[in-house]
Amino acid sequence: MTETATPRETPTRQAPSETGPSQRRAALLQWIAERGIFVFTALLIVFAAIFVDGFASTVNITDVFHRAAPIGIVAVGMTFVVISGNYLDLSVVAQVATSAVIFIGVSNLYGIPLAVGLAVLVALLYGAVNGVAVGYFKANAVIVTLATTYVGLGLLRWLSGGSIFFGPPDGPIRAMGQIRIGPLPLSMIVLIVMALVLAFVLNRTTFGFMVRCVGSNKEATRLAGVSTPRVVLGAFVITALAAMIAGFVLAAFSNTAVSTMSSGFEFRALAAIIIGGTSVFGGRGSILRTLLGVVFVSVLTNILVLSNISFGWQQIAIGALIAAAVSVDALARRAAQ
Amino acid sequence: MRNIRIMTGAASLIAIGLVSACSSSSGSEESSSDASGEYEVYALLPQGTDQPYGTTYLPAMEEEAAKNGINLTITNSQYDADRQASDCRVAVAARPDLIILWPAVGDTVRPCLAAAQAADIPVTVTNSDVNPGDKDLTAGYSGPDTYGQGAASAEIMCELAEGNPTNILMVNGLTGNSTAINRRDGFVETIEAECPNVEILAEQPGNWNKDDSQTVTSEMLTSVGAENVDGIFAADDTMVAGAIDALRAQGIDPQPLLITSIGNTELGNPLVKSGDLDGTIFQSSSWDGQNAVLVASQVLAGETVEEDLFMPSVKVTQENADDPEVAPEW
Amino acid sequence: MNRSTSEPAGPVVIEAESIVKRFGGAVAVNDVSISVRAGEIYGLVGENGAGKSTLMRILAGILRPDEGEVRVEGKALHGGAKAALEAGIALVHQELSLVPEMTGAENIMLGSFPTTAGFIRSADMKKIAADAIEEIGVQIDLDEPIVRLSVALRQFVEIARAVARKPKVLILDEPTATLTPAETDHLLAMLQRLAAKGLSIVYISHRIPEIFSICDRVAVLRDGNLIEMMDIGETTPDDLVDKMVGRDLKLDLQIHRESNPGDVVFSARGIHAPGVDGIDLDVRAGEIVGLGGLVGAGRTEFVRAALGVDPKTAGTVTVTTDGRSTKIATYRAAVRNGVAYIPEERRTDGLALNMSVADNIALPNRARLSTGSVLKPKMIAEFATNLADSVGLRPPDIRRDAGEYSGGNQQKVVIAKWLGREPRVIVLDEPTRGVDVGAKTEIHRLIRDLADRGAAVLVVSSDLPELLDLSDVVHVIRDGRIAGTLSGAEADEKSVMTLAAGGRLVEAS
Amino acid sequence: MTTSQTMSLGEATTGFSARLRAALGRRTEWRAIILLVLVVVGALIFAPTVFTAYQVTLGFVALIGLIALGLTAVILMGELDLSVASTLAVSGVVMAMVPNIFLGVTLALLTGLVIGAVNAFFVVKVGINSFIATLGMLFALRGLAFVLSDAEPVPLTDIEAGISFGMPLIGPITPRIVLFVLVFIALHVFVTRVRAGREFYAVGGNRQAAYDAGIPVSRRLFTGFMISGFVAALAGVINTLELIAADPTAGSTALLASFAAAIIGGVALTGGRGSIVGTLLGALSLGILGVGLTLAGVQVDIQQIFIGSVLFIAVITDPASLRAAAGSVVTFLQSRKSQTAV
Repeated sequence: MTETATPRETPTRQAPSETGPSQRRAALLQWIAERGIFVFTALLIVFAAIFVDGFASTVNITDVFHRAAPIGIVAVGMTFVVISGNYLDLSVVAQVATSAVIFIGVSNLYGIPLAVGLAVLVALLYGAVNGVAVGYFKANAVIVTLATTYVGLGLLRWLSGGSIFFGPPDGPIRAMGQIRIGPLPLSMIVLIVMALVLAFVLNRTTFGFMVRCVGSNKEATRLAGVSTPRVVLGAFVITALAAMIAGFVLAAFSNTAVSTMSSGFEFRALAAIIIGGTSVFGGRGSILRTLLGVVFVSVLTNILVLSNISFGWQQIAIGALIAAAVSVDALARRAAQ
Repeated sequence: MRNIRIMTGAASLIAIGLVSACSSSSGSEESSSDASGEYEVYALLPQGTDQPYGTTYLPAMEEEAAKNGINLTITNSQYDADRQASDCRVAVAARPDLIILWPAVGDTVRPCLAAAQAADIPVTVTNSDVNPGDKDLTAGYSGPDTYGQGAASAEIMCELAEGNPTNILMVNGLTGNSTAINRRDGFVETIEAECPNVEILAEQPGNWNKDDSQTVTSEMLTSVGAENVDGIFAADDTMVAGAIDALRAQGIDPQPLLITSIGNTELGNPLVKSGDLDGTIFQSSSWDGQNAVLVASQVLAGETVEEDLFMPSVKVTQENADDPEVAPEW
Repeated sequence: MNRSTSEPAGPVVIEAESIVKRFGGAVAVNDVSISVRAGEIYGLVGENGAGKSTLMRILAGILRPDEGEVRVEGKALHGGAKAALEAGIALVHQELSLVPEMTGAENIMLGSFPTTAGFIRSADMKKIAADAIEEIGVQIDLDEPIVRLSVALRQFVEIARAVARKPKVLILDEPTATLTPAETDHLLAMLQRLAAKGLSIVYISHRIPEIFSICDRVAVLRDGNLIEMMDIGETTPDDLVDKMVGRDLKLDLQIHRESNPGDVVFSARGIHAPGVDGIDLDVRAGEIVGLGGLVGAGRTEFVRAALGVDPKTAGTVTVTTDGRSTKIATYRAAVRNGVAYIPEERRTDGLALNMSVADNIALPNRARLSTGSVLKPKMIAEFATNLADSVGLRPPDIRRDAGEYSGGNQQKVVIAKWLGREPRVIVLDEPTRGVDVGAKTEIHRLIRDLADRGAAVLVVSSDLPELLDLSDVVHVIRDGRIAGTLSGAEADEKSVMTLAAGGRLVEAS
Repeated sequence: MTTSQTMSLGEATTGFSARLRAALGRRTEWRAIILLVLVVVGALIFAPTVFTAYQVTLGFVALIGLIALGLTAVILMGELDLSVASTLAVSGVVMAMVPNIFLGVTLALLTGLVIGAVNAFFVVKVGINSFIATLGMLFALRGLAFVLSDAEPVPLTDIEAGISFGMPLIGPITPRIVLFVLVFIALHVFVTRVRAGREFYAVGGNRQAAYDAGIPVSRRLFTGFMISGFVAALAGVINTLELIAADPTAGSTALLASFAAAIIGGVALTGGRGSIVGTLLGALSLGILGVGLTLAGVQVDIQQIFIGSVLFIAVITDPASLRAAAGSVVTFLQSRKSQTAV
């Protein structure tokens, strides 16, 4: 096994001597894969501003923010799970709904502090169960979080009775939902703060650093003396806490909460993450990319709604977009080889 | 050796779970049989405690069943037609005295009705009716006329429009959902027939959610130009509340706009009183649940029942919003 | 024991003419020509990296030669692995290429299931597989999934797969690496039987006794060149070893380091693990201990088990620093107590290839590069730059991804990341494999520096000159045990090779 | 021993219990069997109607099991297909839109094959992870179903054909059950007896070895995805016939239940491990559990809690998972030891 079956000294760096058409194409693809989302988002916004009536209005920008905020908060949190190399957390659907229902339902009865405390507890529980099963039991994240989704939604509906909960029309939660600073609703501010905080955690703390390392090369990280299961656990806890905050924001925005309100969040958040260019194989990606992915999808959906395009076509567009985004990524990677 | 230990461990875990849940389920059976049920009835519903309407529908249904000595077994297909067809087969196999059906997807229930008829099990329909062609296979219907509700809401809209050219936005329910389809059809067809002066400028699904509705309404306002909009129809009160919030958020006073919806829920009723919502159609979930069982028990007792027992589609406007008979239920 | 060399030589079955193969700038095989006759067992020996495997992969059509051609029964071979297979060349890989959940019979017949209209004729399949197994004379339950068979049995399944294809030429690349002596004897006897039936066999091995026990002719490869090809009767084990290792002695000219070892820092006692059968070993401060032996002897397994990277079944490891002894039970405890481990598989285990050099260096040093778990980027950059300089990374750009660097520079990064922790014990597994000469010299310098600064160093290497050059003491591992210990002065290539190969023949001579 | 050398290379398989363990260990379905036994016993005690009305139970098993069978072909190769539920909806709509029932069925099944080929194209030719490629298809196909159907159920033109399709053929056996059994037999034979199918295990178990042995890996992947697409489309056709209308929202509960059936049946998501029989057993246990709970009047919420818990236990009791967790525990205990022993 010692005898090198692989080339002995393979310089992975290509000599930049010739730039044939295939290399130029590879370079272009590479460039698009690296910076594509920035360019596409910018182009889409410019396009919309010019050709779509009403897009550039303050009111509409606020609507885009409303679309972006809850899904974005979930997505920036879930980015940790994706970067750690564990695909996604399906159970955010259950987590967001549970948090929203607790936020309104429990605060109606016992006040906001208790509601928030309970929501935090539930979020930690979700993070712990998912994280222990995926990290320590090395179970597949898709199946684990599928199972916790079933259990979580079942429990929520069983315990809450599936009722629609609304806060008093002049209550503090409604007031929260209506705060805005300039054109920015509170939900958007929460998203921005979350993104800043989580970007800081991912880029500047040892924990975030380890999450990136685990996603990039789990074995090398383990051999550097890191407890990789603990890192995975941490990634799921962060995702759960973000989903909890998304639940608060969603509840505050409409002053209502119901167990069905977050349906589809898991795949929509994942779609935003992927379109942003974060690799589903882990390691590569950033919070900023996720944020841009969310903005891109929200702007696109907004344009389609503004153009009165039906829901079916909206779904087709998002599906096609995912395919396009990952195809570019895959082709660039292949061309680089 | 370890394998076997693991297997026994896992087995006992599952066993504990199974036993505890079975005992809880058998517990519920006992409690219902405590009501000394004379009749076994299956209620095939597409929703239960996973939806707000079902949450208030179910208690009324169960209460009425207890009063009439009916032992109810309730299923919830979550609006999945295949799942309901399967529930139906389970019900037919259990040979109950009657089946109460709330179709998940109206077009798909004929085989279920046929199977029940073949097994001599009468079927009564609740909440949303079967297709006219399938009526002969059912013993009776009670519930709101979902199409009629859309139509009634359209009538309010027509009255309010007074023949003036009126441009409105429409917020629909969850895409593909049968109630959403029926209410939309009822509204659109009535408008076309009675007041073509009302024009629907744009429509988007609000998914029965307040927040989704608020966002799409706001976007539609931008799309067609808020100044061109004279009114809004939303397929239920939750969504209309979102639409009104969207208007307010854009600094538009909802009062002069013509806004109608369906429901008269606890969310919608205050809006009617305040005048933001010009009219809604009262839908009583408890009436619905209660009458589902009442019709069933009449059929079981061999009494003749009306073919259709429609929940009165009471139009609720500012004048009658305080009337006790339209007190909101959910 | 030797096969008679006077046997009538059959016609040439396979020949390779003037084969040249380059990887990047490096020449792996340089103008090599060999030819193998029917019924002949053709031995191919050489040190690690001599180009044996590359040559075999060219013969089997997996690699295309840059120059020269391969001919089977006079016809030039074109069209890759499949064509080679059809021409009757079967290669038994070093790496096991079996499907774990498929049965023995299916693995033997993989890719060539006998079918009628797409349906597998399972009786036929089992028959052919059973025949192949019969042919190589082992008993295997062909209905068992491979995953449930021992490593040795899997090796035999692999050979049976090649035999079942009824090849004209059978190429075996180190088939005995994972076998016990008894199993090895069995395999050799089996190969002789096959050859007697007219099959041509190309046999690659490090183990000199095996070569002498079965081969008719033997070729020696060194640094990609064919040094000599001779009838087995014309040579002796001594001669063969000389030819294998006989290189220009420039590298060896480096003077031995003056070492004055201190106290024992790293002490392993009674280590047992899969492939490791009770190894005791001490490393003192300032001392470089080398582990020699053949591939599969259990060196890597020992190191990984001792450090807690892989589970061990028995044994204790103690690390003593500053007069304080700590029993090391887990890998993380080892790292905490000043142990650094540089694994064999640099690309998969050593580095996060799509992260920057700075990040890779920061990973094990994150605690000192952060305050209250907030990283300090400036400090990281400074720290990484210093380390990159000290290991001589070229180009010294710490922001580049580790994957963009060449093998030698990647290895420098791996060493740099541990240097930052100022390790008391450093374990290196094949530290210069796949590394160019310049980088190799630098890495050797780094290892010596570490020892000079008082670290206890344990080096696993299959590169004999390197092992001898670096080590103060060499332990030779064979079959999971220490077969012999040589001091730096008495160790030479031959003595290590002799202990490692462990053949009776050599021991007798 | 046939040869002169005595080579005791084999595992020690002496003694009854050891041999039994070896035979048991060979199987991948034991968790499904345990669950099935428990479920059957539970149902016998609490809801015996499950067995008296066995045709209903079988029908339900066929409902959740059919797609799972097709999915197993893909999972065996270490890939995933999230698009099955949407495929079911689209093919149903396609079928109902065509007035001629035979043409409709043909077109619907063709749709499934095409979708499978498109999935395989993205995975094989473009090189996208199948999880993501089929996630895109999950969205796009659902959208397509809405667009084609105008977001409303599409009634079948030939209603009588549909009604008669839903009626029992022989005894209580409906065409759905017959088709389910046929698909089961076909796929079981395919992956155990047919060369191409058997090679799925090689593609999933050791893809490099499969390449080296000359197995056409890309073609196998195409075959697998097309099987999955075809079976999902078949499920769509059956549903549409039985329900006499195609619902564009159909299949909402199918995806997750199918996955659960395969996983509980011991099919490993990493590929190369599992069996069609396992998936059948998984579907049987989930089916009996579902029907039993429904007959016992347990609400859907609690049924979901149940199924989720079963799935959770199934995934963390995978031998590899238990080993990993045990390893963590051992490491934890030992790390305490290494700190104390100074």
